[in-house]
Amino acid sequence: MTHTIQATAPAVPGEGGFVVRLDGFSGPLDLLLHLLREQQLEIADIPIAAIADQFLKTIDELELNEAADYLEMAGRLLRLKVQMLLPRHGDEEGWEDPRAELVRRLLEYQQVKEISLWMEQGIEHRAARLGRGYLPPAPEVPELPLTFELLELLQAVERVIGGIPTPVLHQVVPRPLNVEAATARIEALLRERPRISWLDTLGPKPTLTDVLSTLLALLEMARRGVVWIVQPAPFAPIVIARESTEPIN
Amino acid sequence: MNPLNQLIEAALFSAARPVTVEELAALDPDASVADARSALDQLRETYDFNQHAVEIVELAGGYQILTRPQFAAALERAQLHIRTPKLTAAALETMAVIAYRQPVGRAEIEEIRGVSAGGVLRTLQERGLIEVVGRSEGMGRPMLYGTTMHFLEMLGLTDLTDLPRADELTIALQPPKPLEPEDDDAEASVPAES
Amino acid sequence: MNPLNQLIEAALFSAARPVTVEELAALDPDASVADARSALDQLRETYDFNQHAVEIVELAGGYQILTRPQFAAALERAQLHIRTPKLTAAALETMAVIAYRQPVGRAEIEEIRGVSAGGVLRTLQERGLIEVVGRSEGMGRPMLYGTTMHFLEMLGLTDLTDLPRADELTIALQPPKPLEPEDDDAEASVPAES
Repeated sequence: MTHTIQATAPAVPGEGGFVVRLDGFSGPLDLLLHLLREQQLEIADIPIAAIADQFLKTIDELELNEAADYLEMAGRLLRLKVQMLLPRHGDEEGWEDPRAELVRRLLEYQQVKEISLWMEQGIEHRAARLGRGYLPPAPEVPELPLTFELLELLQAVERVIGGIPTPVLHQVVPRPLNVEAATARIEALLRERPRISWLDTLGPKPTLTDVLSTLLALLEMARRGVVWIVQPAPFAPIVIARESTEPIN
Repeated sequence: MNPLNQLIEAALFSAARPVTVEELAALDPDASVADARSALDQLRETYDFNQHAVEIVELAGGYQILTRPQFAAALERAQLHIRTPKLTAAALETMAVIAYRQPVGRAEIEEIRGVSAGGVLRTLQERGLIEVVGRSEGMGRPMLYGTTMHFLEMLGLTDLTDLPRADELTIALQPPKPLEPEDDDAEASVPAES
Repeated sequence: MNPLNQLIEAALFSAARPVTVEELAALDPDASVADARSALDQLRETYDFNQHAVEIVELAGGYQILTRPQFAAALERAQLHIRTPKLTAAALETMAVIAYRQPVGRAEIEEIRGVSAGGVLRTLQERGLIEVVGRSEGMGRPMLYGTTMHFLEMLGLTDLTDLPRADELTIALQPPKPLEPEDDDAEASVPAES
C-alpha cells in the first residue's frame, strides 16, 4: 500500500492553510510504522526521541494534530521520550524498557496489517469469479412473513445506542491543539524576560491539551532555533531561553 | 465450446440484466453481431441437447440465462425450506428507533443511526411493519413514521405499552441535541468515519 | 442429465449464493446427502468436460456456480454485473482483527488498531461481513463481533481454518513476545498494559 500525502487546493482561500488528504494512513500506528519503515528502523529498538519528533512534525504538517487518536499517540511518544532520558540508576537488570508496550502494539498492528493485506488479495482473487448476476424476483407465492423476535429488536436498540457516542464525540471536539497560541504566549514571555521556566510557559491550570500544545510549540521553536531548551542538571527545572542569550552551560 | 461461446456464457451468467446481442458481440473485438448471434444459437442447442436445467431466454430486447419453468415449483418449495427471510441488522435497528421514538421522521432516524434510511424505510413499509402516521410541521413537512398493528402481531404484543419499558433506552435514543426539523437538512452531517 | 442433477443445477443457479449439500439433498425427498454429493460431482465433470465458462466451487461451507477466473478481464470491461465497492484499509484491518479474535468487543479492536472503530463496524455490519455474536460479561456488557458466512464467501474461503495461522505469517506474534532489553536469559513477562 502506498502512502500518498496530497495537498489539495486550499478550501478557504486566504486562510493560508491547505487541506491534506490523508487516506494513506489508517491510524497513528500506521503512521508510526510508515516512519519506521521509511528509515529502515528496527521496531524492537525504536529511537524514541527521533521518532517522536518526526511523528509530531508529520501530524503537524498533515494537520492531524486535531485528531484525537493521533494526539493520544503524540502524548504517549512524548512521555516515552522523557522516560528514555531518565537515568537508569546503575543496575541494568531491574530496568524495564519503557518502549516495551509500544513495541508490542506495533508488532501486533503490523501483523494485523499483514493479515488485512492477505485478505485484500483473497477478495481480489475471489472477485475474479462472478456469481450469477441476475437474481430472480421473489416467486409469486404468498409473501413469506419476515420474522423477528423481541430479543432481536432489543439487541438492535442496543446496537443503535452503541453507535451514538462516536459521531457525537467527533462533532464536539473543537480544535484541541492550539500550537499558534502557545507559540505566541512563549514569545510574549521571552520578550519580557530572557529566560523562563517550563512551568511559566504553561500558564495557570493548564489542561492536557495546553501542555501538549506548549510542548509542540517549544519543540518547533527549538527546531527553528528561536529558543534554547536547557536542563542545567539532572532533575533540575527545564529552562527556556531566548536564542540571543548564551546557553547556561 | 469455442472461446466466443464461453465468453458469452460467462457474460449472460454474470450479468445483472438481459444483455443485447450487440453488447455480447462487443465482448470480443474480433466478433461481429452475426458471430454473437450464432454463438447464442449454439449455446441454446448445447443447453437443450445436454438437458441442462437452464435455457437462454429473449427478454426485454436482450438475452438471459434462466432456469427452465418446470423447476419453478420445486425451487419455490426449496426456498421455503432453505431460509425464512430475516430482517437485516439495518432494518431491525431502524425499526427499533421507530418503535421507541414514534412518530419520527426520516431525518431523525438517519441522525440517530448515522446512515441513510431510505431503502430500509421502503422495505419496512412494504412489509407492513411501519407506516406513515403524519407529517411534521417542519420545513418540507417531512413524513413521520410509526409501527403498525402487524408489527405488534409479529412480536405477540397487544399494544405499544407492552414493549419492554426501557426508559434508559428511550432516553438513550434521544438524539444528541434537540432536533428541529428545520435545520435537519442543513446540518445532516454524516459521522466521520475513522 | 438425470433429474437430480437437473434439480441441483437449477437450485445452484437460482440461489446465487453457496448452498450446502444438505440443502441440495432436501430438494428431492428421495435423495440422500450422498446422492446430492455424487450429483454435484457429475455436474462438475459435465462443466469441465464441455468446457463451460462456469464451474462449481466449494465456498463458505457450500457450493456455488461461479464463472471461471480467465473471463475476469473481459467481464470487467463489459461492466454488465453489479460491482461491490472496495473496502477501505480501515475496514480490512478491522475485519482482520475480528476474524482472528472473535468473539471480540469494540474496545479491544480499538486498542489494537489505535483508532476508534464505530463507523467501520457499522459499515462492515451493513455489508453483512460481521455480526453481533454475543455480549461480554464485562462492564456495560459490550457487544461482541464475529465474522459471517458472507465474509467467507467474499474471501473465497471454505471456513475460518482457511485463514493463515499466526505462525504462517512472517511476523508471528501469538502470544506476544516480551521485549528483552539486553540479556535474554531472564524470563521477563509481558509488561502490564498502561
